[in-house]
This record gives sequence, C-alpha cells and structure tokens, in this order.
Amino acid sequence: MRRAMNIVPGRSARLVLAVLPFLLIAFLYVSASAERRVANPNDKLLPPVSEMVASVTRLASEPDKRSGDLLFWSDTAASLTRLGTGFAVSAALGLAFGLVIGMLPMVTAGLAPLVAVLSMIPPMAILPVLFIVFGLGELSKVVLIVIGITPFLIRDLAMTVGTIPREQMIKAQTLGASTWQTMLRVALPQTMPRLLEALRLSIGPAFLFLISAEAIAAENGLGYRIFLVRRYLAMDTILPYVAWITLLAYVFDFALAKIARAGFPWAYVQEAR
Amino acid sequence: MRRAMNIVPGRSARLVLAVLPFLLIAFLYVSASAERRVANPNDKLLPPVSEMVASVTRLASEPDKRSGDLLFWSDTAASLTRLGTGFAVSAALGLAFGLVIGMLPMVTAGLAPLVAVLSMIPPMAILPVLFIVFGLGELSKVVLIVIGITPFLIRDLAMTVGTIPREQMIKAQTLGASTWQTMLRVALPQTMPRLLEALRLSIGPAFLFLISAEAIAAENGLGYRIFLVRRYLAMDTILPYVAWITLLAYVFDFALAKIARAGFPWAYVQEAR
Amino acid sequence: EPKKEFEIAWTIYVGWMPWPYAADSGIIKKWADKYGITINVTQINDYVESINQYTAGRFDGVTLTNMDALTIPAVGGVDTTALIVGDFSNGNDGIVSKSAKTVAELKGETINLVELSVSHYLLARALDEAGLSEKDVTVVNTSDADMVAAFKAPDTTTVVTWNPLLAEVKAEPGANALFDSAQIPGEIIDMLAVNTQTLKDNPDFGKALVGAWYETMALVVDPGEAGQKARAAMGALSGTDLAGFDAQLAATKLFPVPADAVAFVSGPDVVTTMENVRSFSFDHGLLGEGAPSADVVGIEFPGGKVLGDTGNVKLRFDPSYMALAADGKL
Amino acid sequence: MSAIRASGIYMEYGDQIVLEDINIEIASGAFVSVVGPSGCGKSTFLRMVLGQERPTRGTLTLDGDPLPGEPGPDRGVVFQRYSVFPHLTVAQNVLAAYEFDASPLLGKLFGARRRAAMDKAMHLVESVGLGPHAQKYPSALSGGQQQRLAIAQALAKEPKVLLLDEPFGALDPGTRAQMHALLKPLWREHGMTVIMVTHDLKEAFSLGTRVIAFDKTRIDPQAPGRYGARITYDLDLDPRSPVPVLGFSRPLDPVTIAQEKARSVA
Amino acid sequence: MSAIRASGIYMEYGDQIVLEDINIEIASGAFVSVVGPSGCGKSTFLRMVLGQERPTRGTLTLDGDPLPGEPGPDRGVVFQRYSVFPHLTVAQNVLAAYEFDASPLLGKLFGARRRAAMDKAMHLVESVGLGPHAQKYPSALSGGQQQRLAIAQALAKEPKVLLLDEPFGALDPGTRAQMHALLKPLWREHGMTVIMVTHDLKEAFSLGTRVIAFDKTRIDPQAPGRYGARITYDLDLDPRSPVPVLGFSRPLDPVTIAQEKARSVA
Ligand SMILES: Nc1ncnc2c1ncn2[C@@H]1O[C@H](COP(=O)(O)OP(=O)(O)OP(=O)(O)O)[C@@H](O)[C@H]1O
Ligand SMILES: Nc1ncnc2c1ncn2[C@@H]1O[C@H](COP(=O)(O)OP(=O)(O)OP(=O)(O)O)[C@@H](O)[C@H]1O
Ligand SMILES: [Mg+2]
Ligand SMILES: [Mg+2]
Repeated sequence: MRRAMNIVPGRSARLVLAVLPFLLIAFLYVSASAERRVANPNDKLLPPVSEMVASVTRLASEPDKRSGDLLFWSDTAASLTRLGTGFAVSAALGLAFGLVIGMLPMVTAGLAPLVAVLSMIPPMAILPVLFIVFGLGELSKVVLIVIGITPFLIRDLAMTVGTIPREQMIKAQTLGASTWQTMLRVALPQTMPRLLEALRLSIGPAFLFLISAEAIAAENGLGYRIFLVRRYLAMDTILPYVAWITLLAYVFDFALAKIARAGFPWAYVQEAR
Repeated sequence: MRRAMNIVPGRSARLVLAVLPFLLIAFLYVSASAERRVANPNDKLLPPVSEMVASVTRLASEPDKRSGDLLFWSDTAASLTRLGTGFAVSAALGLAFGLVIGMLPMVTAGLAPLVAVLSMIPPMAILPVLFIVFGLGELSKVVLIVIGITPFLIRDLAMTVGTIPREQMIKAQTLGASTWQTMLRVALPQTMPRLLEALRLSIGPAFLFLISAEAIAAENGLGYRIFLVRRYLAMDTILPYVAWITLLAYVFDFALAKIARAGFPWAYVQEAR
Repeated sequence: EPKKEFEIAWTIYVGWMPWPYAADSGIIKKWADKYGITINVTQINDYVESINQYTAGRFDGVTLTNMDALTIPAVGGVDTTALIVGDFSNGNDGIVSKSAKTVAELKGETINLVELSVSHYLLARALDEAGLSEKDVTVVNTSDADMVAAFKAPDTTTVVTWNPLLAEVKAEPGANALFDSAQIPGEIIDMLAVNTQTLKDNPDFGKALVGAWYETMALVVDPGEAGQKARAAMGALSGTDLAGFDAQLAATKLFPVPADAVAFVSGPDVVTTMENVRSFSFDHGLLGEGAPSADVVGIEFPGGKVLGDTGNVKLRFDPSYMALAADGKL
Repeated sequence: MSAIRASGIYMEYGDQIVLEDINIEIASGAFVSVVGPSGCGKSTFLRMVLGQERPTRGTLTLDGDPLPGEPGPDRGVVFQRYSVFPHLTVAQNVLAAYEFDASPLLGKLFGARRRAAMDKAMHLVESVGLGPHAQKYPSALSGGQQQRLAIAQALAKEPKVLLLDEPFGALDPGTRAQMHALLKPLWREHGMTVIMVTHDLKEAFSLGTRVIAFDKTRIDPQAPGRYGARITYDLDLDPRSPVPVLGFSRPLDPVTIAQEKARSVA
Repeated sequence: MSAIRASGIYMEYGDQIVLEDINIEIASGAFVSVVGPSGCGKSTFLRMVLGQERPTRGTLTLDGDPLPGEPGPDRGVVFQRYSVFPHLTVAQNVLAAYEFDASPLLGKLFGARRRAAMDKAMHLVESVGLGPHAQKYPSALSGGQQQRLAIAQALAKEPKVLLLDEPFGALDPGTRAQMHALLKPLWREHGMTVIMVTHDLKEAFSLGTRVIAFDKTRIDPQAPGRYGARITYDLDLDPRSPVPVLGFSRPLDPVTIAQEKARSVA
C-alpha cells in the first residue's frame, strides 16, 4: 500500500473526481425541486431546470420591451465593464502600494497601519459618504469594488515582498541596483505571480461588491437583475444568473491561473514535479 | 546617502509616521463637517464630533426603554458572539479542508474545483435559499459568515501546504511518518501561521458578512443598529458604530498578529532581522 | 393540517409597528393563550426577504402591501388571505424632486426608486394622471435603505419613496414634494396576510391575530398616556421617537376599529385598485414572464367576486375575521 | 538485507537526458561513494533510489523486489540542501524520528516515553556537536550546523539504506572527521547500505568500500542535453570482496566509447 | 584601493556572543582565506563586511572610512546558500549585473546595448561551465550549478572587495579547479580584495595570500553562548609581504589565552 499522500490520480480519474461533486449537487437540487413542486405546483423557490432554461433563453434572445436590448447580454456587458475597470484599478493600486510598503521600511511605518485600518472599514456602512464623494453613477460602482478588494491586495502583496529572501535584496545591491531598480527587477517580478493568485482570490469578493453596488443603484447589470427580480422571488432568473456569475468568475479564475503559469513558469516549478 | 530600502525608522519615528495619516484624515473630516454645517445647519451627513460623542454616550450609558439594555454594549456582544462563532467554525473548516486538499492529490482532484466554484458564488444572491435551509435565527448569520470566508481560507491554506518544500514531506516519510502523521506534524504546524495571517485578512470580510446578515434579519447587533438608523441618515450614530467596528477589527488583527509571532516564532525569523 | 405553533414576520413600517408592540407587551400571548396556541412574531429587516420567506413557507403570515401580496406569494402559488387590512397610505409614499416643480416637469428626468415596488406603482399612477408614461422618464433601481443618502448625492434629482425615508428626503434643502399617495387614496394598502390553507385548518390562528391587532390598535389611537407610551415604544422600535412616529401616523389612514376595515374591504374601491395594480404588475412582468394576460391569477373579493382566473384564485380579501371582531364575537 | 540493483535506468527531464542506461548492483552492507562533475545527475540518482522520482525507463530493485515507489523508513536521506523541519527545534527535529514510529495517532510522545526518546535524541544531537544549540530553531543555525542536524535525523532511524548527498560539504575538516567517526561504526554495526555523493575524493576513498563515478561519455555540442551521464568508473575497495585489492571492476567497454564518440561528432 | 580594518568587533545574538573582540587589518589586494569550525561565526563576519549586519560593538573601516552600512557594488558576494534570482534564467541572472548600472531607470537594456551586455554575460556563463544551461531557471539547476551561477554573477561587477562563503563547497574537484583558474587571474588583474570562507585547507592555502582561523578560545560548559570566537591563527603567505616566508603573524598573546582559560574555568 502506498501512502495516501503519494497516490496521484491519472488524467481521467482526475476528471471524474472533479465532476462527481457537481453531479451530486445537481442531483440534490433536482430532487429537492421536484419535491417542492409536488407540494406547491407554483413553487418559486427551487424551480425545475426546464423553467430556468426557458427564463434564460427568453432573457438572452428576446429583446426587452422597454429598451430593446437582449437583457442577459446587456446585463453581462455592463457588469463585466464595471468589474474589469475595478479589477484593473485595484490591481494597479495594490501592486504599487504593496511593493512600496513591502520594500521601504519608512513607508511601511507610515502606511501599513492605515491600510490595515482601512481594510477593516465595512464599505457598505459608509455608503452615504461614498455617494456624496463619487456620485451614484458608474464611478461609485467601480469605487466600491476598488475599496472592497484593494486593501486586501495591498496587504497581501506587501507580505509577499516581505518573504523574498533578504539575501536576494542584498545580492541586488551588491550588483549595483538602486532601491528603485531592486523594486522593479527583483521585487516586482517575484510579486507578479502572487498578484495573480491574489486577484484569483479576489474574484469572489469583487463580484460580491459589484452585485452590492448594483443592488444599491443601477439600471442594468447582473446584480441589478438579481435584486430586481428578487421582488417577485423569480428564482428561475436568479439561479441561472448566479450560475452564470459563478461560471464567469470560474473562467476568470482559470484564465488567471493559466496566465500565471505561462507567464511565470519559474514560480510553479515545485508544482510541476 | 543610504538607499531608501535600507533606512529603517526608529521606534518613535515609526509611531509618528503611523499616527500622521490618521491625524490628517481626522483634520479633513472636521473641516468638511464644519463646512457642510455652514451651508446647512441641519446637515446630517457629516455630523461634528461632539454630536457623535453625545449619541454614542447615550447608547452606551442610558438603558433602552424597551429592553432595558445598554444598546451599544448589547449590540456589540451580540455581534461579537456571531462573529466569534463564525470565525471559529470557518477556521476549523478551512484548516481541515485546506490540509486535506493540500496534502492528498486524490482529494485535491475531487474537491479543489468544487471549492473554487463555491468560493465564486456570491452568497448575497442566494440568500432566500440559505434562509430556508438554515432558518432566520442566529444560525443563519453564522452560516453567512462561514460561507463568506471559508472558501478563501480553504484555498489559501491548500496553497500554503503546496508550498512546503517537497524535501520535507519526503524527509518525514523516511522518518517513518504516515500520511496522517505528516499532515499532523509537518503540514499542520507549518500552516498555522498562515492560518492566522489568512484569518487576519478575513476579519474585514467577516464583518461585512455579519453586517449584511444583521441588516436582513436580526433584532440586535452592530449591523442591525446601523441598518435601523440608516433610514434616518443618522450618521451621528452610524459613523461611531463604523469606527467602533473598525477598532474592534483592528484589535483582532493586532491580537492575531501577536499570537502568530508568539506562537510560531520560527515563521517570523526573517522579519526579526 | 391543524397545528399549535404559528410564525408571523413583520418589517419596520409605521402601519406594522403595532405587531412588535403587541408581542412585547404580551397582547399576542394573551390572545394566543385564549385559543390555546402559540404565535411567534419575528422581525425581518429586509422587507422583500420577509415576503420571500413567507412565500417559501417559513412563515404562516407576513406584513405586506396589496401589490406585493399579489406579485410575490399569490403569483408564487401560495394561496394568501388578506386577514387584517390595517391601513392605507395617505401621504406615506411620495415623489420628491430637486429639479422639477410638478409631475409634468419630470419628463426626461432620471428617477431613483425601488423598482417594482409600490413606489414604482405610485410613479406610474402620477405620470398617468399628468398625461405622461414611464417611457418619458428613466428609472434607476435604488435600494430603500440607501435612498436618503442617494438623494444627497449631487447627481440625484428625483426620488420616489416612503416614510420615514420620505420625511428625511423632504427635509433636504431645495426638495419639492410633487405627488404623494394622498392623491390616490386607498390604493396602497398595508395588511397582514396569512396562508389561506393554514387559516382554513386553524381558524383560531386568525381569531387570535385579529383579536390582538384590534386591542393594540385601540392603544395606537389612544390620545391618553397609555397610548402615548405605546406609540413612543413603537417609535423607538422603528428607530425614531414619539414625535417622529406620530408624524408618520398622520400620513397613514388607519382603520382603528374593525368595522371600518370591513367596510373598506367590502367596498367597490378595492376592486378598482386591484384592477390597477394587476395591470401595472402585468405590464412590468410581475405576474410571471410567461403570463398571457393579467388574468392568470385570480383575486377574490368579499361576496364571491373574482378578478381573473376563477380556477386559480390565490389572493383573497376576506373580512370575515375582522367582522368577528367588529361583532365582538372573539 | 538491502541489496540494490539498477537495470537499464534512464532519467529524462523533457528533452534533456540526465542519466542514460545505468546498470549497477550494490551489495547489501556496501558503502558506495558516488563522485562526478557538478550537474551530471548524482542527486537525481539518489532521488530515484529514495523513491522520490521514478526512472523514465528501466527498473530498480531492492533485494530483488521492485523498489517501493515512495520513500519509507527503510531508506534514510540527507539532502544536498538542508531539509530539516523549520518549525521544530534541533532537539525536536531528531525527536520526531522516534515519535512517528511510537505514536501512530498523534506522532507525539508524552511523559516517560517522551523522556526516554528525548534522551536518545539528545544523545544524537550531542554526538553531532549540536548540544549547545538543542533549543534553537534551524533558522538560527549556521549552514554546517543545519547539515549536521539533518545527519542526526537520518541516523536516528538506523535505516537499511542511507542516502547521503554531499553530507559533509559544509563542514570544516575537524567537524568532518568527527562526522566520519560517527558514521563509520554505525554503518558497520547495523549493516546499512550507504550511498554517499561527495566531491572530496579523499573522503570517497577513505569511507567507501566502492567508488563509482558518473560522467557523460558523449557530448553533442549542438544539443548538450542529448546524451546523459553513465557510470564511467567503478572501483571496488572492499577487502572482503572477491578481488580484495583496489581495482577497477566493470569499466565501460572501450569499443563502445569510441563508437559513441564517433557518433556524437557526426 | 580597498583595505579593510576591523577594530574591537563584537557580534552578539541576544545572549549568545558569536564574535568577540575581532581586530584585523586586511591589505588592499589581499586574498584572505578564512577557516574555522562550523558555527564559529565565519559567515557572520562576512555579513558584517558586506554591510548586511552591524557589529554590536567596534568599528569596521574601508580605506580608513567607516564601512558603508549597506551593501553596494563595491563589495560582491557569493552566499553560502545559493541566492540567485529565481525568476531570471541563468543568462538573465548574470545580465542583470550589467543592466543595473547601465539603465538607471528601467534596470533593463534593449537593442544593441543589450546584445553587447549579453555577450559579456554569456562569456561569463560559459566560463563557469553553464553555457548549455543558459536558458534554464535556477530551480532546474543542480546545487553546484547554482553556486557557479552565483560566482559568475558576483564576478560580473568586478567588485573591489569580493566576499565568498564556501563558494566551491558543492563542486567536484574538476569543476573546482576550473573555478580556481577563473578566479585567480581576475583577482590579480583587478587588484580585488578577496575574503573567502572555506573548509578545504588545501584550497585555503593554495589560493590565499593569507589564512586566518576563527575559533573559540574559551568555553564555559554551563553557558556555551557566553564566549565568542576570535582570530586564533593568522598566517601570511604573501611572497611580497615584509616577511616573505610562510609564517605566523600576530598570533594571540599566549598570556592572554592562559588568563582567559583560567577565567572560563572559574
Ligand atoms: N526539474 C528539472 N528540470 C529540468 N532539468 C533538471 C531538473 N532537475 C535537475 N535537472 C537537470 O538534471 C541534471 C542533473 O541534476 P542533479 O541535481 O542530479 O546534478 P548533481 O550531479 O547532483 O550535481 P551537483 O553536484 O552540482 O549537485 C542537471 O543538469 C540539471 O540541470
Ligand atoms: N539569527 C540568529 N540568531 C541566533 N543565533 C544565530 C543567528 N544567526 C546565526 N547564529 C549563530 O551564530 C553562530 C555563527 O553562525 P555563522 O553562520 O556565522 O557560522 P559559520 O561559521 O558560518 O558556520 P558554518 O561553517 O557552519 O557555515 C552559530 O552558532 C549560529 O547558531
Ligand atoms: Mg546534487
Ligand atoms: Mg557559514
């Protein structure tokens, strides 16, 4: 008998194992849905798959009466634009501040406590102030995402910079590197893989903040639709939208994982073995 | 001139630097508040500090007419109980699943994709289903916190286990360790510091989920009070509550950081230099 | 099937604050004991969530408006009875603008409101009366909890909302109240709805609720010290004080005695109102996206009159329990 | 009994062939010194015997049975790069070797049993000269001190096969001699089979009963990864062996070398 | 010019005194071999000269001026544990040494200047025998290969002072000789001051113009950390030195040793 830790599944076993829990969940859902339908034929909480398909098909292929848009796609486009902008801004801020805080003890002393405190403020609770400063338009939605995930990125990346062996920083200096060059050529590239990993971990929260922002004030977007139809418990729309968000998020996650491995192979050597 | 990266502030300089940005923010607030009061003497958005103090003093020292409680303290107690339970459950789940997923390739294949997908589901969007399954009592509030932060913990800890050098796992096996023993004596202790770090990063999100849960169904708690007075835009209560939440969160953060350094000195050797 | 323990949910709104007061002060327990049952009163902060939970079967009764009773539980196949009609909004809902002075001036404006709520309905009615339609404005769905703050944002010009948010919004410098529910009296009805099947199986549940309600209502309208104390407690529960609560009450047409409510429910205006509501709901897709016409769900009124599909009656206005109270038969 | 036999072993990383057609039989109880230029695949060979990596071709047997494809307590190792547990102190690092066996559930000993095991561990710690540092974490140790700790750890299990990858490389001559003095009697008493990679030829010859050298026999200048290393020399020093004199045993067939040189130039 | 002088240097980690009252003058252009038992503080001494750590007492000067308290391009280093950049290939690791200087803003060269620098870098890479591995990341290198890469990197800057911590420890004799042959002429041509820690006495004597030994002169068995290491031997081998014969220069005063032994026993 080999030790459990040494048993590595093959390609196909891996696939089967990955799919199994999802099948289980699907099965549970279908039976729970059927059960509720028996009790109440109009039950809205767990609609059967057929209704969800119908509902999504309609949203995705029939133009809306009011705006003429295909709602499913226009919602997706609006949300992804906000999310993409928020992500890009957060990544840039997180990387810049994370590097500077991680590298320069003076800046660490000045900013690390501030960032720690800022990361603890629940953004939802100070929305009124945010509205006044950033208005109610697209900007405030992007800002909510940025406020939501940037402190995490900054703290995580500053920590990552801190774990680069001191010997490397010293080595760079003996090779004549200035602080700026050390940051650019030693710290930055070694932080990039972790940035991508941290972004992966932030996808969930980013969607959460996006949805919250869209629930608070919006005219379109995935979160807007979910909260709008919640007014009549249209789970046949909500659940597919949630599934779609999850799928989108998972695709991003997967893409970021692939990009990280393609762009920074040296960071994943251990994994490859 | 020394390189910026080598300039380490002394004890007192560090303190001054840390306090500076907070003073700046306080100053900005006070002047913005005064300005708004000049324009509108009844402005509620940025109340002067005196009003906030008065409001908190009332909540913290005058018993509520209805229940006889000191609301500020009973809210804090209720919220901290929920938060503490949620945190404890999440930490236990995160550690257990993180270790198992990180150590056993078979489990990784089966559960890692599921956890990745679960971490992407925005919990706010499926609240109706959660409430039906877990009820509307204390349980569902704790569950929301757990659902909110556990996937992050699991993924982060599984990743951490993955970065333990293979040589150590091999070494443990040559010393006769079974999979279980390797997990217990090699992986677990080396994951603990990261668990504490991950918990630190989760404090913000945990409060966020707590507040959201309390805003939807609760009769007390910090989030409930904020939600309750929000309809009157009583920023003189909301802002102190937010500050209090932030302070509590920061204290936890600090405590976890200290515990980590005291309990796992070997993990912070690099830092000490 | 008959049972002994019942759950009702309430949310913070002036017309529903008697419920927590009745629970706190023991009135509910008194009446429940009288019928040998237990009634648990639970506060939910999120209004929609409370209705969703009722619809999903977690509660036997819930406080809601006539429109939401139609569009959520009734459309969701949960046969629902309007057991207690407590009041209608008489100025509690309104349109407030920083830019427009009349409803007609709203043309082309962006309006923040909770979409598909009674606010939306109020706006539709207001525009209708001014000869405009919803196409002439842009509505932005805005969460009720953030409405007051949203109105403070410089780029927000017009909101539709309800009390106590409405009072806060009106107090903003430069705000004009354009229209309110006093101009469409009786159309926004606040009530306690219960599951019809549960009620049928457990008439005592309905009797206990009605009994407790009207005992509490007596206190709400009592100008004396006991009434003031009760109203002060209700005000505190909703995050304000006696004065604030009284101001909200002033914009509410209460039915303090059961006979008034019976008369209102049995009158013809309710039918007209529900006709308006269901056509608004149908136009906005609230009756289910697949609904062929406003007739899919039947609404039953006293005397057997039914709007819509008689084979699928899911919302019933049933004054019989209130009538028992009016007749002193509880 | 712990005889190791490698037949037709190849190890390839992608395009690069590291080891090529390795055939060797190591008798039970032998002390084999492995030498060879840097990067020729010595550590790779040890990793395969350890069970950490599998050869891409060929078979490895231990006492005639296929080598277990995973590391185990029968084969101890000292890695080239220090691989002690950073979260355990020096004493705990060695103690762990006793604890895994004795406490299947917790991997931790308590009370009297712990004291007994700790005595054994401390004895080993002192014999590698780390007594004064027993309570330090590895990060506070010098390079050589860490390496000595790894040696103590590996010896604690008294494995049948001991794999050493430049174990004494970071030690000064004095400490090195001390380590030799520690290892040699243990090897003799327990009949361990030892495979030790070293760059110190004196050490290789003074400790080993057999010295084997790995090296590339052919090099294609255009594709340096195309040919792997082979065993180029194999010297048996054991006075108990059939030919009890120092001598080459089974050197590479010179014809083959010539042929291959010719091929690699072409 | 790069003469180093240490006066009254102490290094303490908490309670433990590692180095005690070190006084030494190293002439510009000297090649100093440092030997001593494992854990006596050789690496610590190098770290201080490098500017990575500050002595707890005493002063270090370079050509009479206090030693800059931070590392710089005037002092190159090869650490005992490999410290190459994991995110750069072998060629890029060496190239970086040229890039920092030539491109203050980006720390990166492009076009013709990059090709020129790359030629120099590749030359160095080949001279340490890593030509075939130029495109690999350090993680795919053997231990000795990584160490050679670190040597190439340090040599690229032609520093005034070169600090080597067991640079050849992981190399086989052949490669080691190659490295000696690479280092020696560079040292001579550029007049570098080299301080090299080694455990190979032969290497210490064959490369160095001066050999110094660190060791503890007193040991308190109750508190092993109480006394630190000192310079116990200092041999000048330079044929150009005032006494052009191999001989001890400035050994420890025997009276002092005796006094201290007595004290440590008391
Ligand atoms: N993961 C890997 N991917 C690609 N090549 C690798 C990998 N690991 C090792 N190699 C290559 O395999 C060859 C042999 O490596 P190994 O570590 O076995 O050498 P070694 O003989 O132990 O050298 P040293 O004496 O320097 O430690 C080297 O050329 C190295 O570049
Ligand atoms: N951070 C630290 N905290 C406490 N003690 C330390 C620390 N770093 C080093 N030491 C101690 O300082 C002493 C000298 O360490 P150093 O690394 O200089 O030894 P060395 O002479 O280079 O040994 P080796 O030849 O084994 O590399 C050792 O006893 C070590 O335990
Ligand atoms: Mg090796
Ligand atoms: Mg050292």
